Amino acid sequence: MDNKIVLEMKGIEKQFAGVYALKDVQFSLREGEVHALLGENGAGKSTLIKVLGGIYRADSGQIRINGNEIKIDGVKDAQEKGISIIHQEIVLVPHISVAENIFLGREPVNKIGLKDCKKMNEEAKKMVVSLGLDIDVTREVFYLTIAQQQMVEIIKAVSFNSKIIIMDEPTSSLAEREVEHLFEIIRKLKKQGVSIVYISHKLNELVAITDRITVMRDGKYIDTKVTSETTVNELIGLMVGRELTEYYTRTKHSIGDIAFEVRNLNKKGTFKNVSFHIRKGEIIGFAGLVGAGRSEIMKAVFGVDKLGSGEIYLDGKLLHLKNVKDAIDHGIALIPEDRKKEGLILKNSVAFNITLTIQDKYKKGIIENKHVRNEIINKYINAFSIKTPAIEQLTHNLSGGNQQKVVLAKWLATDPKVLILDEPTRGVDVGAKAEIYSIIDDLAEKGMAVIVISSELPEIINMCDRIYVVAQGKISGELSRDEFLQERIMYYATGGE
Amino acid sequence: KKKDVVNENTSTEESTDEAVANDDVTPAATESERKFAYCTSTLNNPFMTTIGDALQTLCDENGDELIIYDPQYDQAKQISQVEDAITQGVDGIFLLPVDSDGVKSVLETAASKNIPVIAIDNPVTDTDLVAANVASDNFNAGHIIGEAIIADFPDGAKIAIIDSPTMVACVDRYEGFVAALEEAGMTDKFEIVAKQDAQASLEKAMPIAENIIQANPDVQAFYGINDPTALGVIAALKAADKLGDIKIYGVDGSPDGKAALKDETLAVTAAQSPVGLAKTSYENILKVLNGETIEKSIAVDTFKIDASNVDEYGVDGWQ
Amino acid sequence: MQTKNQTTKKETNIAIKFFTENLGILGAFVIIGTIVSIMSPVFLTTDNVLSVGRQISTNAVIALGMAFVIILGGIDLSVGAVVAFSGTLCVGLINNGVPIPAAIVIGMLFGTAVGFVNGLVIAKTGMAPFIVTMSTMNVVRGAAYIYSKGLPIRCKEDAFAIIGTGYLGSIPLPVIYLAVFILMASIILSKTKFGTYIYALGGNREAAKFSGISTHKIEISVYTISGFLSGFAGVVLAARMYSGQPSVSSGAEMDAIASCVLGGVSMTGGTGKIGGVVIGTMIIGVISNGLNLLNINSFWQLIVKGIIVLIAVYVDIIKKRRLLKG
Amino acid sequence: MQTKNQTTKKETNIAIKFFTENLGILGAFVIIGTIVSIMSPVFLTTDNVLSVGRQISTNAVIALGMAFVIILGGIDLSVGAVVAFSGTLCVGLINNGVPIPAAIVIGMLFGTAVGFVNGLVIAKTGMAPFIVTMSTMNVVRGAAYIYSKGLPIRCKEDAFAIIGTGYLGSIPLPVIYLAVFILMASIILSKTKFGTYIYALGGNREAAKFSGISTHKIEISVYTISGFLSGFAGVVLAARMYSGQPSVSSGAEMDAIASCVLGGVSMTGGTGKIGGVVIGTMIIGVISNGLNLLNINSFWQLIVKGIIVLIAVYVDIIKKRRLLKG
Ligand SMILES: Nc1ncnc2c1ncn2[C@@H]1O[C@H](COP(=O)(O)OP(=O)(O)OP(=O)(O)O)[C@@H](O)[C@H]1O
Ligand SMILES: Nc1ncnc2c1ncn2[C@@H]1O[C@H](COP(=O)(O)OP(=O)(O)OP(=O)(O)O)[C@@H](O)[C@H]1O
Ligand SMILES: [Mg+2]
Ligand SMILES: [Mg+2]
Repeated sequence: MDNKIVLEMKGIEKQFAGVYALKDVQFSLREGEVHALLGENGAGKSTLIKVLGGIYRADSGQIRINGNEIKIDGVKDAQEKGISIIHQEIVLVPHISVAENIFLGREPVNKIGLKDCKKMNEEAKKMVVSLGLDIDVTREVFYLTIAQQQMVEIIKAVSFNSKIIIMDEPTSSLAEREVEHLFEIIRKLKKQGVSIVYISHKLNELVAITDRITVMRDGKYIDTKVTSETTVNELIGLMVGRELTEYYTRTKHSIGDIAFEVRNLNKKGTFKNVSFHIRKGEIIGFAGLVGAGRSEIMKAVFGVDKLGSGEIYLDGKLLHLKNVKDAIDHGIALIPEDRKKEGLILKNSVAFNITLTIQDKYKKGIIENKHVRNEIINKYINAFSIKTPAIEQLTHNLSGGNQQKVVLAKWLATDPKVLILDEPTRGVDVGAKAEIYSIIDDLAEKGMAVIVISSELPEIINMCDRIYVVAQGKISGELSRDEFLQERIMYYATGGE
Repeated sequence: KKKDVVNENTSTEESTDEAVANDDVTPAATESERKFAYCTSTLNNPFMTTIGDALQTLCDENGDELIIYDPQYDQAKQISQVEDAITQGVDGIFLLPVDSDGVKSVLETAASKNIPVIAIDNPVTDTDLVAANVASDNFNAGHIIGEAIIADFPDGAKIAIIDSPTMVACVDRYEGFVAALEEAGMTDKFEIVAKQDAQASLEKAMPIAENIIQANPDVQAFYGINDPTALGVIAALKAADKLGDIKIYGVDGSPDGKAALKDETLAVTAAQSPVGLAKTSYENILKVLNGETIEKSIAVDTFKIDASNVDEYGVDGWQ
Repeated sequence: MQTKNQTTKKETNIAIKFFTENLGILGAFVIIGTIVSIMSPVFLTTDNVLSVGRQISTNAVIALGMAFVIILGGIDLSVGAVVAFSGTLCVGLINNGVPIPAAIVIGMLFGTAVGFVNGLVIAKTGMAPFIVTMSTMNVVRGAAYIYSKGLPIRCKEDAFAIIGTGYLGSIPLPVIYLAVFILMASIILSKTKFGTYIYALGGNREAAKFSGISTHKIEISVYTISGFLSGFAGVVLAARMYSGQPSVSSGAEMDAIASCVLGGVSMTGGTGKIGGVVIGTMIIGVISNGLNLLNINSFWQLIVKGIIVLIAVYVDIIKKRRLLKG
Repeated sequence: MQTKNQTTKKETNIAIKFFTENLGILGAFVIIGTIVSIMSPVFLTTDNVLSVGRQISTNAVIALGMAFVIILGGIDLSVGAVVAFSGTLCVGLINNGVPIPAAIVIGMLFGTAVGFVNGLVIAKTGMAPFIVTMSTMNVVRGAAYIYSKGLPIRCKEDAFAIIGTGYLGSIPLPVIYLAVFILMASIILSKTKFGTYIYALGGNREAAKFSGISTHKIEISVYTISGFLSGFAGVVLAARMYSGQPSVSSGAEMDAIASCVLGGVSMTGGTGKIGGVVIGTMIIGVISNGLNLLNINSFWQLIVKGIIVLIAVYVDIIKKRRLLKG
């Protein structure tokens, strides 16, 4: 099955402010192949595909398409050469319709030169339907959920009929069902001879869909493996540079009194009669389909959104939380699901973001204890191995996964009693994931109550003591550790009683 | 030679040159070069610009240097500019204050450095700090219009006034007008149907006039507080095709105003003489520099121009 | 039969869309109009309505250009200065014997050129539009003063005035121009690729770039349009004033921006519709007209205007929020 | 010994940081200063330097407040109107027999109150700061005219003038105030929680909310600060003018914004330093002063100023880009 090589990259180098993001990288792609790029956060995957997509210009190196050496001169040029990209971060225009986003830059026009909206809507609709999705193509993108927006990105990339499609973590905000959907699309594309570069930190996905896997580390090419001839452990070894023995860390430890309890929480149109509790040292999971309302519940608990009605108890005492600050002062922390929108101030540095919630710890009036500040920052940079050239680097310039780690650091730094994590490992590499799990376990050991919302069932199943399943704004089931079974969770998640 | 070029450039200001040419008190041009500053209030107004041009011509003829500063009607900016002029070491300052009171601090600075200041057009309150106040008789200008309107409408009329209550000279013109009506005992006969502020600008006067004739279709006369205002009224009435029925009055005697007198769209303008103001100020500052004493308060007359005598003054420049 | 029915339906749809999109601001407009017409009986006479139309025409034309610029995510502070210079230039040329049509074209071209330069500098250097257009505002205003020696230039040719003061039937010409521009602007924004790219650039510059849109071209075009419209407004205004006034329209940029914001254009770019902008301009025009008709002191006018604008925008926000929820 | 060394080192660090942060704009400033001082020998005399200091003090104080607002992601167009009203009010009160210190405090409090209202309305309604402060600008300006019946109010008490015209040693008092405010502003922005929160809010409002920052409080405080500083500037300016001028400082908002942008404050919020803003104000002040000293015609001044500002910002952008690369 050695199809001809459609794309070949050799000796690619790229520097940012004198730091190598890519150094002597090679990569090749065959016709009809799904070829994964794998590597730790900040390994240079996104940078490599941005070079391919005409967003960055490589400092040196060769790119061949169908054997001919070419230069990629800008985004349009890349498109014309048959390359289209789904970026790691969603890049859509908020206030124009789905159809207009899909056709942005190549709108069909009618006889008198005006945009042919009718044709555009019809074709967009056709695409949506043919991919088995349900999205109103005339709706402004602004009003779609993240998952829907991600699907729009996928439709858009596919619609170019490119010979090469690059997908940079397309599944990081998709639920399992939608992932399955994406895989169907990929298989169809493969049959049509389309080649796909696939980036993901979810190794099970790579095993399921890819033909070959190229591993990168620290901006360098490491090795390329045929998927069917390698193992997950080998891949992790190549990626991290060492064996990863423990993936999920769960130590047995004692569980204490009820630390946090929520009773009869209501918010019109979003969730209803939500009650749950968590004990000291316990890790509980919230499972459910995308849009089930888990994030909404936690945002209400945390005071970001207004509560309809309901009671919140901390250590048995009724809380009257006025706002987020109140929640933080009581020792509650919420790590939000959307790092770009809700988590980070991208214009500011790593240090700024990590210390934003803990100003009181090192500042008294205008007196600042720089020593304490830097200690905290360095502690978390080391704990999560955040890859950044300096603590004053802008978070905007960090790789996606490292941005996520900064968000984690920012909230752990508040030393919470109750820690709520909403999709904490989105976009985080396996090595770092393992570190995060071990940190969570450690915190629970010390008596912290941890709530994990995750759409990755293995994560919840392996880490949690108890699971609540949410469906359509209601808690539809509660499972204890010996009842954990993927099927059972899905049963509740789809609303079965 | 250079002088000729300047004169050509300012050919629209012919009467300026004439006024200066007729002048026989001009000191010898050989005198050592003096430096003066004209600190005006704004150059958006042709009146102020004409004073500047006239001063420029006078200085050129005498081999003096003139610096012109425009603070765009901002008192704070004017203070800065006068300070800068003083820093430069000018020999005298022609000051058209944005506000009569607001310039006190720089007048003090100038006095402490013995730099004579002549206030033009808008008299300063602190007369002891300036060499002289040289100003048009604005009250009289308003009075002239009052008399003219009484003559045109002996039985009274509905009139609209477009004024500029934030400018002292304009307030005087309004008060002179009212005084004329009062003196003639005609206050009751003239109904002021509208009184609006157009900040002495043509552009702003135009829509205001349009709106006034909508609200008061029976208005018989407009009093524009200066010629640009009156010209704005004319433009509005022309567009509404009501020009024939309504009489319009202005103050200034600007070239455009006089042109409007000639084609009889403007009834009367109470003329002031920026050239006269400039000439008087210039003569007096030279006297001060020569150590002579001068009057503290010098009024330059205002007078009536209408279709009958407009040709005496010509429409190409100011008087 | 069927086709006719369809067209009617389509038209109704557009009308409904227009209403729902501009619900709040339209409500505010109707309330203001009602209050003024109760207090002043002349307000709703044909004469006055046409006169208001003529009064707002300059500002509205400028506001259309400003809407393009703000939707793009920029701002254009040079519009007032361009109005002044292009009008002054046009009259100056006419007085120097240039044929009227040529002078008009040159006046407008000048505005267009300023817009082009704005766009070019902003696109190529990446400088903030605020600072670039503030600079050109100063430069162009200074140039207008220098060209006219600081004095207004009275137009010697009466024929020129027609383009500002003439009528087509009973409708003032400036109102006709305005109608044409409104139509063109809304078609461009909602029906052409170019329009979509403007929203794209204002909404998410990166997305626009990644879609292969040449952001520079769009940016330059949009500022050029704004310059052209200001130039046009300047020439027509000069004709209305029978003269070129170098000091005219200072501060016009603020009114134009206010019209846009009132009309629902977000200052951060990416959203806004021409319909809203037109209503925004009308509100500001009607407030001025109404307060004049009611003979309200100009000092109080400032206060009333400030408060009404505030309330109008607030009403709009509230309505939109409700709409989003309901 | 060691501690002393350390302090020196620390100071050097701060100086170096200041230099590298403001490299471009500082370069522009030095170039402009050098050119002017070569062309005009009086430029660098102590007298002139102090006089420039006094001239820019009003604008600089306003610009400090504006910097806070812009870093927050907002804008404050009402500053010029507040300057006018608070000064007029203060003088009016003094003339009505209110003791001078009380009148001064009331004048400043008035500005503070306007700022508070701006902040309150913006925070609670979510309306665009541009439109809110444009409205208060109109309202406050109108109120100033009404209070003073449109005309300037001359101060009857000569003692009042001291706060604007007095000296401490040989340094004009307004320069002293300015120095104090600069110090306070930069400490607040760079050293306090409050300052950090302003950057956070300007950078990403949503993320700031998620971080437990009470966005409303910060917003209201920042606009209040801007109002207070404008009120202060207004009172001092009135003292310099021996009178309250209701029409003063119209357009001051533009100068303040220009100073901020020149000084590297991004109009989209979240970035900027006080040091830059101060240099920005100084550049604008020195340009005006320099052009006046060089006898450049005011029409040409507009052009030259426009172009210099453009070049200064451009130089800054280029230098920053280089710095990022090298
Ligand atoms: N614009 C930029 N400026 C400076 N550094 C950058 C920039 N973009 C990327 N980098 C750096 O380049 C390196 C590679 O980043 P890249 O985004 O390619 O990583 P990645 O492999 O995609 O990681 P992730 O899995 O977290 O998405 C990182 O160290 C990152 O900090
Ligand atoms: N940006 C948005 N605009 C409109 N509706 C939204 C948006 N985000 C979420 N919703 C809606 O709010 C509801 C709850 O969404 P929420 O994000 O809380 O779900 P979730 O269970 O947390 O799912 P996820 O797995 O994505 O975190 C859903 O009905 C969803 O469609
Ligand atoms: Mg990446
Ligand atoms: Mg969620």
